[in-house]
Amino acid sequence: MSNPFLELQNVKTHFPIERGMIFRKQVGTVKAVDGVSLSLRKGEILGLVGESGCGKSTLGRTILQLIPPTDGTVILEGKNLNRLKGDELRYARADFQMIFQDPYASLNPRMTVYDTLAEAISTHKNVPTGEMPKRVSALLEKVGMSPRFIRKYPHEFSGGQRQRIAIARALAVEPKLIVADEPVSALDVSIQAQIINLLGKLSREMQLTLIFISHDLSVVKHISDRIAVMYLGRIVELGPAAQVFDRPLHPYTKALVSAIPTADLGIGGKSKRIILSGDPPSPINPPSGCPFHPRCPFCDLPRCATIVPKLEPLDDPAQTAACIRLKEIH
Amino acid sequence: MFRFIARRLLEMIPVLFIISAATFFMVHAAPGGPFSREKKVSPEILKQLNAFYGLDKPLLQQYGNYIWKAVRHGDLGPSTKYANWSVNELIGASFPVSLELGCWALLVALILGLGAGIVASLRPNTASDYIPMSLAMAGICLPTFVLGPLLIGLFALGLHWYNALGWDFASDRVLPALTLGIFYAAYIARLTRGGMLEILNQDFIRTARAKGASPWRIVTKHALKGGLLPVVSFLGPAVAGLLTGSFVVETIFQVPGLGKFFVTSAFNRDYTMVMGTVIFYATLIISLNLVVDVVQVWLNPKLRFE
Amino acid sequence: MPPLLQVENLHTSFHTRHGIVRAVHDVSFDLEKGETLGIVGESGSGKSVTCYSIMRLIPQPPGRIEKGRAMFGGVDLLSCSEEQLRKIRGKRISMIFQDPMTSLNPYLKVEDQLIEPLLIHEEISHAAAVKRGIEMLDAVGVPASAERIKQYPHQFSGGMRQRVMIAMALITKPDLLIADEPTTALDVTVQAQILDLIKKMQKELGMAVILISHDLGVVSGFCDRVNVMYAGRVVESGTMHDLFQRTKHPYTRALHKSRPVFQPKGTELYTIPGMPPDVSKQIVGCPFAPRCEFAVDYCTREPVLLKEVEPKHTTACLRVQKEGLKL
Amino acid sequence: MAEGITIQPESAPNAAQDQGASLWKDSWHRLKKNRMAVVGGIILILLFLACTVGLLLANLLGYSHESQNLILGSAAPSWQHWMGTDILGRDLFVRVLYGGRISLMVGICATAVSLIIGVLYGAVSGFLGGKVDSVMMRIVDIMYALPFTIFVILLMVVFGKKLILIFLAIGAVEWLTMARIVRGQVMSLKRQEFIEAAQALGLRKRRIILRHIIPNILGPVIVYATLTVPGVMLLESFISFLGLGVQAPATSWGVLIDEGAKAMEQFPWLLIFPAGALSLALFSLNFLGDGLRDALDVRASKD
Repeated sequence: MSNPFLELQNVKTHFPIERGMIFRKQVGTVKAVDGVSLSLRKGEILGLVGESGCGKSTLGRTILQLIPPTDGTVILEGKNLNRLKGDELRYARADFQMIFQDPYASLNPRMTVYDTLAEAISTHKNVPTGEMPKRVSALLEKVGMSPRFIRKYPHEFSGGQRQRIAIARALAVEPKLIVADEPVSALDVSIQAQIINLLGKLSREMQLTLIFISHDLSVVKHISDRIAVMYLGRIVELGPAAQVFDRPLHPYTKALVSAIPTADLGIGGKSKRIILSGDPPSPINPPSGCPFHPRCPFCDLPRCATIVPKLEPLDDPAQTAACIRLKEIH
Repeated sequence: MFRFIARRLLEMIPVLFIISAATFFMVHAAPGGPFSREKKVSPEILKQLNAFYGLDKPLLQQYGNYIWKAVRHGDLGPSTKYANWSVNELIGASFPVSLELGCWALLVALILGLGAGIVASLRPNTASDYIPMSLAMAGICLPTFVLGPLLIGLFALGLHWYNALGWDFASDRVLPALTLGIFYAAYIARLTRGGMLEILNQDFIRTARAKGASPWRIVTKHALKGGLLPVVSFLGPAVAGLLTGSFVVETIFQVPGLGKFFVTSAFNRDYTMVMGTVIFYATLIISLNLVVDVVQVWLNPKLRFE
Repeated sequence: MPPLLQVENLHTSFHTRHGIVRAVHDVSFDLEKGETLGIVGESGSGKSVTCYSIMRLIPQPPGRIEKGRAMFGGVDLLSCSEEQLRKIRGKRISMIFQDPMTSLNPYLKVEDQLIEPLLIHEEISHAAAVKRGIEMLDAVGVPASAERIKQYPHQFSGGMRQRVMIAMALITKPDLLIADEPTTALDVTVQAQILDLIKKMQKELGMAVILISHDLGVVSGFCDRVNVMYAGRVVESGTMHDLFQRTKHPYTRALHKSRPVFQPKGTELYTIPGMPPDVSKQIVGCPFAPRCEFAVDYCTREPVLLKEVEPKHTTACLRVQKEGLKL
Repeated sequence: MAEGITIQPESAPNAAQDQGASLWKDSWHRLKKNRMAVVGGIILILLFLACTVGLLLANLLGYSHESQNLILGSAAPSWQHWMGTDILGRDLFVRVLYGGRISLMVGICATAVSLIIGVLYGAVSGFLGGKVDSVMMRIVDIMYALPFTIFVILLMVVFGKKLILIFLAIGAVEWLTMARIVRGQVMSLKRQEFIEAAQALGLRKRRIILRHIIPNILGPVIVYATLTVPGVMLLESFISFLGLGVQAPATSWGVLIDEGAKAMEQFPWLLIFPAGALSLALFSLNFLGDGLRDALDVRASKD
């Protein structure tokens, strides 16, 4: 893996908190993303998991240059995306697209399916007018929808269908990287499975690199090659999906796994449940040292409150976790 | 909270400066002057008049003098139209009348408006909604200069309950207060209904019903605070309008209030009076908006920490 | 002794511009004292409307309870007077809701909302009520309760607000708690806390609980009995064990199978083809038939009724009832 | 959300209806069901026709808003003169039609002026955001603190009583609220995911504004414009009441009402007919505006 497809180097995204009407002064900083390094190979699916406020959506938008990073670099196929400006960046956007959480808000309610998709196609390509309907129909079929819906408006579709249209829009520019921000959490269980299957199939067929963001570990586990767990702007665990799920290393991941409500009657008792106390703290004033230490059942003061842990492997170099007591608790 | 009010009061100063400057230069930019109408004035006297009122000096200096006197002594200068009257005296004599009339009208507006709005919101799309709301619509669509003569025709000339004109007896307050108040009442009724309906559809009203709260308790305890927020923000400019009097109502009922100066001072090019009324009105409306903001923060605890 | 709550033939519909939406269609169930009942279904299955109907909390109009009875302590909740109902709401039956952000009144202090059920239903002084409120906050695990009771809802996190909701619902020690998706809007790690809390409070107060959820997993570790709902009807009802080990309805099976947790990695996730039916149209036969892999021709023709096929285990699947189909 | 509280009947796509119905069509159907709004709309059309075509016909038949008949004086309504005649013996019906034409024109033109200023100002402020936005909104706040009557009167006194000045003066006052509304809408639209999606696609800013923002703020703008027209007409009548409006022999409803109010005791029809006409127009506009608000599902936005 000499040249990764996508590489993040120490990416930080901070938001100033400002007060005052005209003369603003900064009164604080939200450290939404606070030093994330990652590399993905082509065609890989990364699951990005965390609770609300952990910065996973901000990280996704930072990668796609929808929010400028405060620090660090995002390199896609050797190209530093942070350096791109204006039209350069607009043209580069053909390579990376986004799928949003709320299919009810992510489609322009005043545009038909055809208008939405044709606009996306023609943004980066010159397509003869006569050929456009064919292209749009082909896109719809690719996401499993009948082309006869082409003249309909978003409000005439169910949530699952809308999410398919949103996926078709992202595919229209033939991107290499897609960030999907909670693409199934607004959908019913049975529809979730359909969308996950679709995304998995598309990424295999088109060699798409996919970053799948979700708060639900069980959803992510199925589709991802690797899983990254985020807590307060940092990655606390990174590893192959099945391994992270079956043998979590970081205490926070352990809690997440055990918090999945299971209908495990007859399947056999799982390891005992860890129920975390307290709420996720706010990213405005994150705790010192390991950000998880105030809620951690394995916390050892004062060490955990002073040392900022780095991602380290336990035995398998592919699975790493950011916990200074990693060796002690296993 | 204290700092918030203090900051807002400080902000008022530059705003008043901007307003006074804008008005001053706009008034003086217009061709003609306060004495150009009285044709018989000889150039000699005109010159003296201009000198007396300081109108012969450069504009910037005039403005400087004006502001200096206003800030230093609170003196808004002599009226150029009413000889021997200062602007302060004119406002001081007429404002109490407008204030009294405004308060009565406000009372009318609040009682009728809130009552009709709340009643309408309790059973939307039924007769108890349509009837008060149609009346409110009528109140909005009837200009005061139609409503005033109508009320006079009915209650003064027809039934002889009240005097048609004047401001001498307690009973003289009724018709002008109604005329002025009904428009605002209609507006408040519509705002109240809208605000209450929005709140009554919220999840927390369902929670209150699940607790076994009675409809009366739900309205008074759970809905009113939030439902009245739109009314409160409307009341800032509305109260300023009510208290400074209405030209139409004052003319129809012959009430010696402040409202007429808003019209006559501009007609007469009474520079100082124009400035005086503008500054007076602006101060009033800014202060009232501050009061409105304070009340809103009091009603809506979410704002308290921002 | 009669059950605590007995719902019979409940029909609820919404009269909209697009026609009559039959949200709940002929639902019956019993609930014993202290029992825990789960109601599971996807959105639009009528699971919440069932419970809102029992409390008469659906907006009317456009909602309308067309038929049915809900006997509770000798009173039919669906036909009693508003006043009688108000004496039961918040006193003997309490409710908590999905979204703790919007279910608490943002304009009132937590204290005023928390002790309101006491003030409405009991002869109690304000001071005594506040004392009970603080005790209740302690019981549900709100730290620094004496200070926090003076605060406003927006000063609480989502999890803490749901704790306040629970304290408010249980402050009158009701006989029945209806929890409508109490964890859906919360973070994963907080969900577990809240479910544990409800369980703990149930043990302490001995009340019955109806837990509404779209997630079989949430219900599984929690309930004595579960009703699975689809298109406004109960399609299967039984113990958790019955439902998973001896599933008697294809929809339950499909719901269970489509949970990603259970599926081996790398395979396609199991999906139910098609979409739920439009309940504003009359449905003949089994509502699930068009999406069902076991459907045969009579499934779309014959009327469907819930029947007991094993002791205390009922199903609405015609093929299971007639042919003893094994799923 | 608990189902049943928000009811969205799942309308299964019907194979026979592959042609979609836009939100505009939906709104149109909703509007047609609102009886008061439909009645308001029809009355408005009739009034409009009467004041244009009707006036022309009357002129052809020899009735004019100018021709006086001093001997006749103020006569009560009759078959000859449907609304009677004024003190100078002019036919009131024709004068009401003529005044209506001016009043409606002022209403529409002044609203258009306020619309153009308000939409541009609000859209720029909302779209740019940040410091520019807070400065621009402060300016609006300051202008709200000015007693506008003084300025309208000054304008009229200084520059003469021209019709075009009435448009400008009223438009210059009414745009403030429009700017606030548009800004609020743009701000909330900017946060919508479909705008973010358009940015992620790499669309040009101009295209995002034209294709994605403007069509979505059109609803509130239409509603507010409809509700502004009656306000503007009231203002015009107020200005006329001050004697600053259109000048004789031209007339407007405001002028007619002013004249009527003065002669109310002897010749009540002189007040009743023009006041009735104005109130009818205001009623219709308000009902139409309310209906549009419900049909376009525009929430009252306050910020």
